Amino acid sequence: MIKVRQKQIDEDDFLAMRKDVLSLWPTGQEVDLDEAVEYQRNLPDSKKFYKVLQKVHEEGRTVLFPRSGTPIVEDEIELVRSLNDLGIPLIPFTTDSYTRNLQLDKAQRGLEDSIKAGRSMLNGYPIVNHGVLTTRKVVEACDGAFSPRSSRLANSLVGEVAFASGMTAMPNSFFGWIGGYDKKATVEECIDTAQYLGRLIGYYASKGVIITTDCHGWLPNGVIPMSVNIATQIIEALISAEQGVKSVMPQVNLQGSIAQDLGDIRVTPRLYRKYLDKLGHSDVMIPGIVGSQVPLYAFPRGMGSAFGYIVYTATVAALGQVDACFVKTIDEAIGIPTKESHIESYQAAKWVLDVVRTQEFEIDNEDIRQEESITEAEVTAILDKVLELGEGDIAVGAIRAVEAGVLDSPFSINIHAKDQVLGVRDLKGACRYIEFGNLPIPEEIKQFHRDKVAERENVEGRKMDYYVSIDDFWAISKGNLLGMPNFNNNNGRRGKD
Amino acid sequence: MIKVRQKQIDEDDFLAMRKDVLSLWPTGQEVDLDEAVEYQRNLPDSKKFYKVLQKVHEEGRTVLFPRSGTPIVEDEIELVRSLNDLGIPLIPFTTDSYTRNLQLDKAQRGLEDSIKAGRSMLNGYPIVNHGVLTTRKVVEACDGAFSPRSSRLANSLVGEVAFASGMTAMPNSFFGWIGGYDKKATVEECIDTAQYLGRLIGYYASKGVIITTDCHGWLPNGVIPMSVNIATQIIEALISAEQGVKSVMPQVNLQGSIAQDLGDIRVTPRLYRKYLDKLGHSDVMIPGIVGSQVPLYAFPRGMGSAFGYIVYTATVAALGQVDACFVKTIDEAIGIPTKESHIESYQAAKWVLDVVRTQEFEIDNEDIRQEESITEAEVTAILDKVLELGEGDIAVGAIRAVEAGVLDSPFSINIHAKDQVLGVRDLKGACRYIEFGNLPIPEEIKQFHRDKVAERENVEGRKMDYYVSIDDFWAISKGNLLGMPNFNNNNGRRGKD
Amino acid sequence: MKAKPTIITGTVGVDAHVIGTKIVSRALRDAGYAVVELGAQTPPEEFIKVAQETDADAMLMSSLYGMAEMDLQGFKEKCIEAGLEEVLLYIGGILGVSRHNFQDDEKRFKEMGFDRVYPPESDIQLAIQDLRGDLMSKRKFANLVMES
Amino acid sequence: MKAKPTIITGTVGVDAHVIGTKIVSRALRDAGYAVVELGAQTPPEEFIKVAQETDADAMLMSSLYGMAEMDLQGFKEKCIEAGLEEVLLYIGGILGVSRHNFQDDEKRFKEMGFDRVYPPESDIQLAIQDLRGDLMSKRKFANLVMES
Ligand code: B12
Ligand code: B12
Repeated sequence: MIKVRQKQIDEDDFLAMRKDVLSLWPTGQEVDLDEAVEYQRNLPDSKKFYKVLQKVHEEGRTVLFPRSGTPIVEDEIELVRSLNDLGIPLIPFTTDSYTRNLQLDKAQRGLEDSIKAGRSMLNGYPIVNHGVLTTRKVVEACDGAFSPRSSRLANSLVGEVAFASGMTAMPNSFFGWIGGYDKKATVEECIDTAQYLGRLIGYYASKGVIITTDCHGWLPNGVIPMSVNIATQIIEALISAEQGVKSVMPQVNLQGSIAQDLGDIRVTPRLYRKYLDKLGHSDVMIPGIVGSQVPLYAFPRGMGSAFGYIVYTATVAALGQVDACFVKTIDEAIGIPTKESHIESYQAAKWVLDVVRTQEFEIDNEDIRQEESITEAEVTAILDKVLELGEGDIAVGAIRAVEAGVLDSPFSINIHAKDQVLGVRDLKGACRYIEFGNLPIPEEIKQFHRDKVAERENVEGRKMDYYVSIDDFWAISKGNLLGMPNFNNNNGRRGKD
Repeated sequence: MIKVRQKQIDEDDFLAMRKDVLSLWPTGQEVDLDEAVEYQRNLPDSKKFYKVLQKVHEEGRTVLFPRSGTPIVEDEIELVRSLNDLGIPLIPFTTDSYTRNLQLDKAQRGLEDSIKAGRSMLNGYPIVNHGVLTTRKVVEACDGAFSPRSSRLANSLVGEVAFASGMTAMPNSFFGWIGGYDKKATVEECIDTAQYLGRLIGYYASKGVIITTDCHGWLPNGVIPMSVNIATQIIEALISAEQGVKSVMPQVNLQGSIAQDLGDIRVTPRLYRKYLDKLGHSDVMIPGIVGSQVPLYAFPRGMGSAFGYIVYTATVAALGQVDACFVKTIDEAIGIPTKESHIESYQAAKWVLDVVRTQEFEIDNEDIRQEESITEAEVTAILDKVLELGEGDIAVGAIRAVEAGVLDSPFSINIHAKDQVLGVRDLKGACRYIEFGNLPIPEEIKQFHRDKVAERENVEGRKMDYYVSIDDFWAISKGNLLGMPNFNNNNGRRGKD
Repeated sequence: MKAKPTIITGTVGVDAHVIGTKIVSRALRDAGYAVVELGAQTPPEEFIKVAQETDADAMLMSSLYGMAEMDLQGFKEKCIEAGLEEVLLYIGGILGVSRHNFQDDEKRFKEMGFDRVYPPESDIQLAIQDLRGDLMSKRKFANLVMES
Repeated sequence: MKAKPTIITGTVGVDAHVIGTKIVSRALRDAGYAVVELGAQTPPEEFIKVAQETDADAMLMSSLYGMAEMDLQGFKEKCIEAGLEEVLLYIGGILGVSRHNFQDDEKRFKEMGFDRVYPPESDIQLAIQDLRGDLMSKRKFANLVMES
């Protein structure tokens, strides 16, 4: 029996829930909501995420919005300053994996060990362990707007501490957890958690403090079109909006196909607007969009190729005139990047973002328009089906849709995902489905996918199956979009033995 | 009194001239023309420059055509092999500056010192000192087609040694010498020299061996439109064709403005064809074109920014679907690149070339078409004027045109250049003239330049003058297309003192 | 003697990187092994418990997030305590944080009792060959003719 | 005493990189100096000859192509022989081949007798300030109020 509903949490209930959340770790007591609202109110515009995005948008620029975090507070301050010095106005705040899984005692140990060893033993900043007072020092250390990253288990507590510390954005992306961060949670539990953060942001909003939510959607772990990802982003935006969130930032995952990426950049904010308006959230703003090097392809290991991939992605982002751009670093395939790698990587990306945006170059062609209309048709079909399944309630619909495989994506971590869909690239490098699972994609569009896949089958003389899907998954790291059967790792294809 | 004419050198005269050329250094005696023709005939297709270009063109790829050379032969072999191993089929062959200036005894000393010291004391490979037998070892060491670089004084001898060694392409770019390599030579002397190399290639052609000439045109030392560069490339092609050259490769200098670069990529081979046909050289083929990161802007010093510039240029080249692409290395602003820098740089460029070309992405818009038609109008006006000045003889016309400033380009090394033209970028980053000198550019097109320049004057509230031109010249190295008045080196602008 | 060797797979600790272990699991199945696929974020204790329950022959653990060393402190000892000293322990993925040498990782994990340690992006077919050899030399599968 | 100091500019040896020396020359002229601009590819001997002819006060030499050291072997000594020991010698550009330290270049060229050595991409206005100071301290121009 589904209990969750698309409905704002009652204020008293919410305040009661907060007590539980804040009692999870001693630093919870540092959070005083009224004082936090006051603190947020006094922040300069350069620390308000939506204001920064709006300004960047007006100026016609694309700024970097990287990822990074390190446990020791002095190091973190140095890191955010060095990012800010590079001209980066949107400052990421990656928390470590123990924190994200609410294993705060392990995070504590990792933090202490890190301090003792003088080097990081955690893969991010343990924000809860550091608490509000310490974290404010980081926020105040540079002139940028902060957005912390977490996952489901710690989402509520991380949000509480982060906003009280002066951070002004945070993902509230429950499909992200299903795709990549949470193995066992049910969709309902995920929505529950997201509603809490939405309600918290809504509370701030009711006091005039606008905090932005970035929606990541179902993390796309493989070579597939972004339709499910975009549809699930919009569901996340709707769930957040209902709780009072007033500012959402769409994310467009750049996959390497220029036509498909630019098509997605065009269609994503339009569809956000459409469904937000349709479901009564016309007052929710979209201050800007972020292009992300996120489809989770393995990254090239060689430095040159890694730079190639980073700069290329930034170029496409700039051609698409997105407001912010997330790229990885040249160390992505190796390990947590060094400070130098961060700087060199972002300098490369920044170089091209600035050079391309200056040109106000308009880019359009038949392929882009085609991808745009295909994505639009797919996302619309999926969302309409979800609403239908929920009988108008998007929360209920989302739960039923995952159950039914109406929302589905491959290689997800979550055990409730059907995992019946799969994709490969077509001859020009666009991502197409080879297995549709139960996705409610219109028949003529399925046929389009099949035709494109058949074209490649003809040219390469091999069946486009699971193994090709994995070949394609590795392709970018090997220097192309189309996978070859003989990449070094063989992709688990049955050998001769 | 101009003596040179657009007329093929008589075979006997030519053979007599050869004696003088070959007697300049003992290794000249290693060149036996008949044996060399035979050697060339037996080369595999992969060593024939035009065949490689044609193949690449058919396959729809863009390959790298770098620059590099090092004095010690074992090092050079290692270098060309490592380039070839990266999948580079067009192998450059940079000669050192002493060789280019025919100071062969200094080159000899530099070579011997290098061998003694075990590291290079020369900035290239002294091909004449090494001679045919040694250089054949380099050519045979890998599976690529070679093109040596020289400048005027050594051009004839370098050509003789290079072709006899199995190289199958060479620039014959006398305006390149005027722009960047030869201080005092008259245009007539330059044409004389180019006619020799053309005649030598023509001799090979008469025996069925096709050697390609790449035309660089007047080296563009600054922020200016490429019209004069393209016009002078075509003049070089015509001079070479008259001597019997059967294969020419246009070079499009990529300046960083996508619209302008793509416009130039479209228009350049078309104008080559037009003038080759018009002047009776329909049998000269254009096997492919090369996009070059050549406008001689100072390069970014930081590694990240340097990668940004390299990958960006390669991206534009691939979007323009050129056949070959020359990019610099991340060490460009620092010094002769290390082998590692070569490899990383080309790996980055190759990554993006392959990824972009796979997509067969068609790119077009109003801006590209506008740049295309402007370049076309300018080049046509210039070439028609040159022909008019020469009363139909392009060689005579070229000489008179430089004298009259009808052909002109800033910051040239040659003392015969007028140096009365200057340019800046417009608001979108395209290069425009601020001083037209005596260029025969049609009035309505001059007005277009003036309007674009005025737009930027209005926005920036400063006059677009010499100092801005220099600011713009440095801009790319500082991370944008438009120069700022406060770049660290101040550009010689008068300070407060 | 069992018909097929039983292999346990999964990522250890709270590591979320499930793609690799899914591919590894499918490759093992394709090669004829019985695979117990625990998926991502599997605590070390769960590996041990399931190994006992299924009488497993090997564990092919993955870890990419850089904290495997912390997660697997004393793991081999616990396996021995649980009577699993004969179970082969393989691990692969990215075993350290930041730029580092695989050789160091290998040494460390071998000292911790792992039989084989694989560098990032290893060819899983080669690992399956290793596995076959190791199982045969343990003579648990005297004549291991797998399907592949 | 001359009205204006006379400065000789140019790139040395067979160095073709003329852009920088053109900019340097214009900046000197803008700052009120008399400039004898020799342009690119100027042999060391020509610098000396012209300095004698024009009674020059300084030479601002450029070299980018990495072979300045070879080109300028014994240059200061030849200057002295030619009676030019008082002429200031400045050099700028890229003074070594491949990745290297500017500090090493500076040391080497100072040992070779250069008064000032400038790293790549130096601000020419700062160099002009140095020049003014050096000329004044040589007391050749007791009261050097330049136009700038
Ligand atoms: C995809 C990805 C993610 C996805 C995972 C999605 C999913 N459903 O799995 C998401 C976004 C969720 C994610 C999250 C995080 N990630 Co992550 N991620 C990656 C990425 C880009 C690719 C990993 C991958 O899937 N590779 C492809 C698969 C097929 O390869 P594989 O796992 O290596 O497996 C193959 C072989 O190694 C081998 N193999 C694997 N295991 C075994 C075992 C044995 C016994 C054998 C024989 C062989 C073998 O066979 C496999 C098939 O060929 C890597 C960077 C990279 N390599 O490019 C970072 C990376 C692994 N992530 C990293 C980090 C830090 C994180 C986060 C902590 C922070 C963050 N960015 O949010 C969180 C951690 C969450 C958590 N609790 O673990 C770091 C780890 C750093 C380190 N070790 O120093 C990396 C290296 C990126 C980086 N440089 O920062 N990540
Ligand atoms: C443009 C250029 C060319 C053009 C020159 C055109 C022309 N008309 O001048 C051309 C194509 C002809 C050319 C040729 C060659 N080049 Co070149 N070239 C460059 C490039 C890209 C820019 C140089 C430049 O103009 N900079 C801008 C000007 C304005 O700056 P600047 O000269 O440094 O001058 C400023 C300051 O330094 C200062 N300054 C300069 N001199 C002085 C002197 C004093 C006393 C003071 C106070 C200040 C001062 O003020 C100036 C104004 O701000 C550089 C790489 C780079 N830096 O990006 C390579 C570079 C200099 N070239 C190089 C080489 C090797 C060559 C060639 C040998 C090989 C080749 N590629 O063909 C030939 C050499 C020909 C020859 N005989 O010299 C190397 C030198 C390597 C080294 N030192 O280790 C470089 C570094 C590229 C590289 N990494 O390989 N080149």
